[in-house]
Amino acid sequence: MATLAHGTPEVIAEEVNYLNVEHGWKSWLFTTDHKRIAILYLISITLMFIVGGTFAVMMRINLLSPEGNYFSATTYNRLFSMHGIIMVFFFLVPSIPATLANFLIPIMIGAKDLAFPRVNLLSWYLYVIGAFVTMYCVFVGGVDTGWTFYAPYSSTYSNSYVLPAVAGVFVAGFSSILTGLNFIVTVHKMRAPGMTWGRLPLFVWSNYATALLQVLGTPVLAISLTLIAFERIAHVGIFDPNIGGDPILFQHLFWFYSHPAVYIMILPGMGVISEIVACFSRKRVFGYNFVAFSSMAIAVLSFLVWGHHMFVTGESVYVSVAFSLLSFVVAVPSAIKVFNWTATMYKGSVSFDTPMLYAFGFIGLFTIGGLTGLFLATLAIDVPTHGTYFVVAHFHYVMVGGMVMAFMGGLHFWWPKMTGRLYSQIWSQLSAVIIFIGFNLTFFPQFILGYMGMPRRYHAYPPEFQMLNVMSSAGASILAIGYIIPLIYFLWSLKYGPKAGNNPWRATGLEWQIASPPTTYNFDETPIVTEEAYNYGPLEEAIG
Amino acid sequence: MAETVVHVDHQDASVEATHLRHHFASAQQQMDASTLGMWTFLVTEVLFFGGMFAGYAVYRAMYPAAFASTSRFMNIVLGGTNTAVLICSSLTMALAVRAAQLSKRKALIVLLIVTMIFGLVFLYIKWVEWHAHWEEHMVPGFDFQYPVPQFAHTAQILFFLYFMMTGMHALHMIVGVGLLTYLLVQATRRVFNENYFAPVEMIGLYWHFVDIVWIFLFPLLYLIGQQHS
Amino acid sequence: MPANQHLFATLQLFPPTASSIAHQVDQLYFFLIAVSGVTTILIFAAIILFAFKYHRSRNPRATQIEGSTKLELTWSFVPLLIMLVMFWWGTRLFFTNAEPPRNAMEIFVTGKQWMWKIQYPDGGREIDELHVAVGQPVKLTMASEDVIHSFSIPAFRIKHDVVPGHYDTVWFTPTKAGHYHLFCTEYCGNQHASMGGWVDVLDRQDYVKWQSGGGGTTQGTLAEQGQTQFEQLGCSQCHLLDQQGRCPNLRGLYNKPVLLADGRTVIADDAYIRESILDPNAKIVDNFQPNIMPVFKGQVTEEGIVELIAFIKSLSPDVPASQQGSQQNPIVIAPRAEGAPSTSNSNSLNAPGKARRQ
Amino acid sequence: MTAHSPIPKVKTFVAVWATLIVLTGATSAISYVELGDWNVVVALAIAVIKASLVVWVFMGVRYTTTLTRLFVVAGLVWLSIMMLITFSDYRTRNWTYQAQPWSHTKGVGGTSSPSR
Repeated sequence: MATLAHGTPEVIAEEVNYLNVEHGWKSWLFTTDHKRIAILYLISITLMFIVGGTFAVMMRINLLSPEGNYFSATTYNRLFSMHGIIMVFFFLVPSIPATLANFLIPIMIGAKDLAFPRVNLLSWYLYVIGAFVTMYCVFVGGVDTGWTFYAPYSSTYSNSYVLPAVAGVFVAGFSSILTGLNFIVTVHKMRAPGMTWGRLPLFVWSNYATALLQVLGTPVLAISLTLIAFERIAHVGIFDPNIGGDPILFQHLFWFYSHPAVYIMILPGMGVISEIVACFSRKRVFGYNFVAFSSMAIAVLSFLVWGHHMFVTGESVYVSVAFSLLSFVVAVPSAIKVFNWTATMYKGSVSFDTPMLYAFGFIGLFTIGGLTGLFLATLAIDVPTHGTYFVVAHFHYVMVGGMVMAFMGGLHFWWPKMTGRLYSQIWSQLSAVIIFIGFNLTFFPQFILGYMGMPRRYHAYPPEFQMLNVMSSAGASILAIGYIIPLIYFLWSLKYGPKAGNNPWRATGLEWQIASPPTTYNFDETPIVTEEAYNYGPLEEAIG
Repeated sequence: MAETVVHVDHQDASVEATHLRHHFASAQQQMDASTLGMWTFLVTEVLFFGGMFAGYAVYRAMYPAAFASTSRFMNIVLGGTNTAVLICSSLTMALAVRAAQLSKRKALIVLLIVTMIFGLVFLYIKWVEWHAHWEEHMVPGFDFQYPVPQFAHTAQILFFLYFMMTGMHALHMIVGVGLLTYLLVQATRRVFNENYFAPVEMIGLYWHFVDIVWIFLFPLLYLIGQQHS
Repeated sequence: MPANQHLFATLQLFPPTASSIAHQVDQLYFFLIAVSGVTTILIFAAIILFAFKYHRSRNPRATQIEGSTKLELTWSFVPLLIMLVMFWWGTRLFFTNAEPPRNAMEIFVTGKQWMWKIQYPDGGREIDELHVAVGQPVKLTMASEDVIHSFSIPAFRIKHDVVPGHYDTVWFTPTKAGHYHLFCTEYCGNQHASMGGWVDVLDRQDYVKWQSGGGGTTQGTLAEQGQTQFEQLGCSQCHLLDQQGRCPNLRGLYNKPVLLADGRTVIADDAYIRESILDPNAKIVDNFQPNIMPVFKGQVTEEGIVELIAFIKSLSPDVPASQQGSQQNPIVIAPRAEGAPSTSNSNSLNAPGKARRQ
Repeated sequence: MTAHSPIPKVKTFVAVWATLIVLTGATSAISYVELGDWNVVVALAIAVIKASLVVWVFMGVRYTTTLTRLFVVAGLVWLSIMMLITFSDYRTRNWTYQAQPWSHTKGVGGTSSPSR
């Protein structure tokens, strides 16, 4: 047992917690503890993020010159496809749900574990199998269809390894379904006495909405990928126009999942931001009910807008009009959230701790990402911008500027709870600023490139686009540094970080009332909840 | 209508008998959680099959005549028999759950075996049908030949949908038979009683769901278009 | 020359504006930028203001505020109203821009990994190079021989996917002579990035010059080429000369309703004719038998089909000349209000006729 | 299902089973009768009735909580969202053309789908 104690004087020996209760690889690989599974997931998705990020850097290097001399077209096409597949299915989709939410949801609602702990472990194993199949795909040569797998290119024409890629995503999809299923049941059935729906932390609300999307959407992805696989293996013709198949049908099925999937990737991040903004403004979230219900509104509406990916495919124009209108409507709940977070800071007592810096970054970048989404929802503007770097910039503002920012913010916020250690404030604040600057330099020029018409997925481009591409590549290198720094100080903190104590941020919420790191069963006895979430008023008064 | 109501007093039910897992507060909570979990899983299954049904609907609207043509190559007698077999298996499954709830172990074992036999009969008949299609070169991707020339191309898509849908359904049946085997083993070990029958009930829900899928597949694949023959 | 100097010299921030719709699209684009810009600035300003004004050093004790339904409703419905303006404007423009003018010249485009094949009504062909005249509305009828491509001319603000298995159309009226990019914007395989080329918009005189200097063709007009194909493939035996009634006569067929054997009525448009060539049994005309006409799938290329359609079109005399593309009508200047051509700045033109000719 | 849930009588199950068998026979028989478009409607209507009986009695939804019922309904609603919206695209793709018979090709940004 460790004997050094940095914490409060009464702590003499390190207490038993979920990390040190058992040792050895078996105690990890066969664990059913949601916190240990969250850590397993955290390690896995970080590795996948590094792989996907490396591919992104290689792409940006190639795009330094208009001729794209550094990599061949074949290599480049596989780079962007594998970047997309890995980042979407193996990082963004599981990022917050499978790590932070897996760790926190049972604690936040006062439960000892998720409803189905073994299913939770199975979900991680499926993720790992999917990841291995995908990495196998990378090593044998990769896939070049883009993450969208559009037929008939993927089903008939591509000479790359489509089957392993499809298989990897298919398996990972079931991992996502199981996570979602577990969360839905947990939130419904495992809440502690007194933890009513109106008292749930907004992080739980947004992950509940996410879980609904995972459960309702992902099966359709599974079936559309299965169809691609059959078409490719046996040439059955379902998407083959030569015998009467319709490639557009694949797009319908694919986007029925993949548009809601965009919200799978952003909703949990919104939940994280609600927690952080409340804590570092020392205030209850402004308009709790509206923020909670806007998550549910997004969950429902996001299933009604998928056709906005198909405005120029020859989709019925009448359907396009309906999809355009609904796409504007789905922007309203997102806007409500942004306004409420901003209003939460009003008359608050704001501090610039690292998680809050990420939250600022999130709100700003998500605002830009969301507003540029309106451009793409506008029929007449989607025509010139569709399939260009405008789209690339838009979704990176939402996915990286939004979700990755939120993930980093959440990780910094709950790292002391998960590991019991504090990390360097200076370095973490610095890296947050570097990431913000690097991100904007990388992706803002891409909006301009997009309206100028530079198509996405081009390994070479006309020379007049070079200046903006060089700026973007320069930004990417800054962004990469911004992501490497946290990796270092987080690992450093595991060994050398000061003990965090139970509640380093003086935050509300059940997770801050238990030990850091928590014990295996989280609570010695089931807590009884008597107050609303974010009840910062009494806490502040007590401190004076 | 008077129903037999069994009041389970879970205060008295020992943890041993209800197989209560550590993270649940009560057997009731555990039961509720597994029920909701199962229904959530079935919702994903609905959408999984729904993707195929959507493809079916689109192509059927595109090529109605070709569809009518292909349904003439379906064996309506075998399909109808299979429908009846599955309905019978659903009945025995429902009765098996009832037996488990009433702690009637022998009845449970018998009913589970009967349900399994119905399931296997279904799979056998399905196999006979597939084999006939195989002999007639009607398996897309494997030397597909269609005797009606004007539908030579489109029929391939429709037959693919047929094999995909019935194949996925059969896969679910095979999984179902495997789950029933598990239940059978557990039942012989006297695991189930009036306080603990959740696995029987959950697998029962799954079995009924698979039956429902077939209830839709039968008219869509076999019956529509028959009137023209 | 230092590399960075060169880079800054080439820096462009906005695409050329060279079609009748480009200005309208740009206006909407600027409107959206203005709205988004103001919103972004307001939110950033609020965050910065609150972050510093209510910083813990200045405001150690937060004031607890529950929320305000009035405010929530305001910031739900005001943005919604603004967005409805965007929706209405965007949709209206989309619809106005969707219908090609009736006097549009029809050019056929076939996408193929990794090139765009262009066929002019006068029989001329080019690859990855499209020559059009200032002020002349052009309708492109596009087909793909393999995967999904997307035909995009940023300077015209147009784009449409080219999906295999059917015809897709897009139209434009060039307003400014120049040399503009043509891209494929739907990922289509290995050389996707090189599946592009140039659109040369020529002044009227230059266009006529270009047409005579190689624009003319040894093979005759598109319709004439189609006629040659028609005879080579043996279509004329039944479809023009036959009196036994085994096949429908194609004279006067184009764009007329056709009653099918299954009771439906379809219009004999490009898509119908294409399908009937490739898969004759798909739609059997009433009173005719299936399985008489051979299946031409794999026998005729998309370009060949385009020629055949042009020929069948020429058998219907009431179809406007601009759609028939006979050489006697090389150009029809469309006096569209916003498409007023500026013919003075032809100095920027590249030499016409440098297109690769097949 | 709650631990207090009533256990249905065997008679109920058998009655439902008999109804299902009869309906299977009925739908098979009706399929040989020429009803035009109504063949599809009748076949699907009978299938819906059969499925509802299985869900309501065999799967015990009549004794479950509102929450479970909500999930059942949600699954069906989402299924119909997918089917209806996808289908509406295919049904309306060629409207523009038919609306403008004077137009020489398909109209508004339209493509002609393989269907018609």
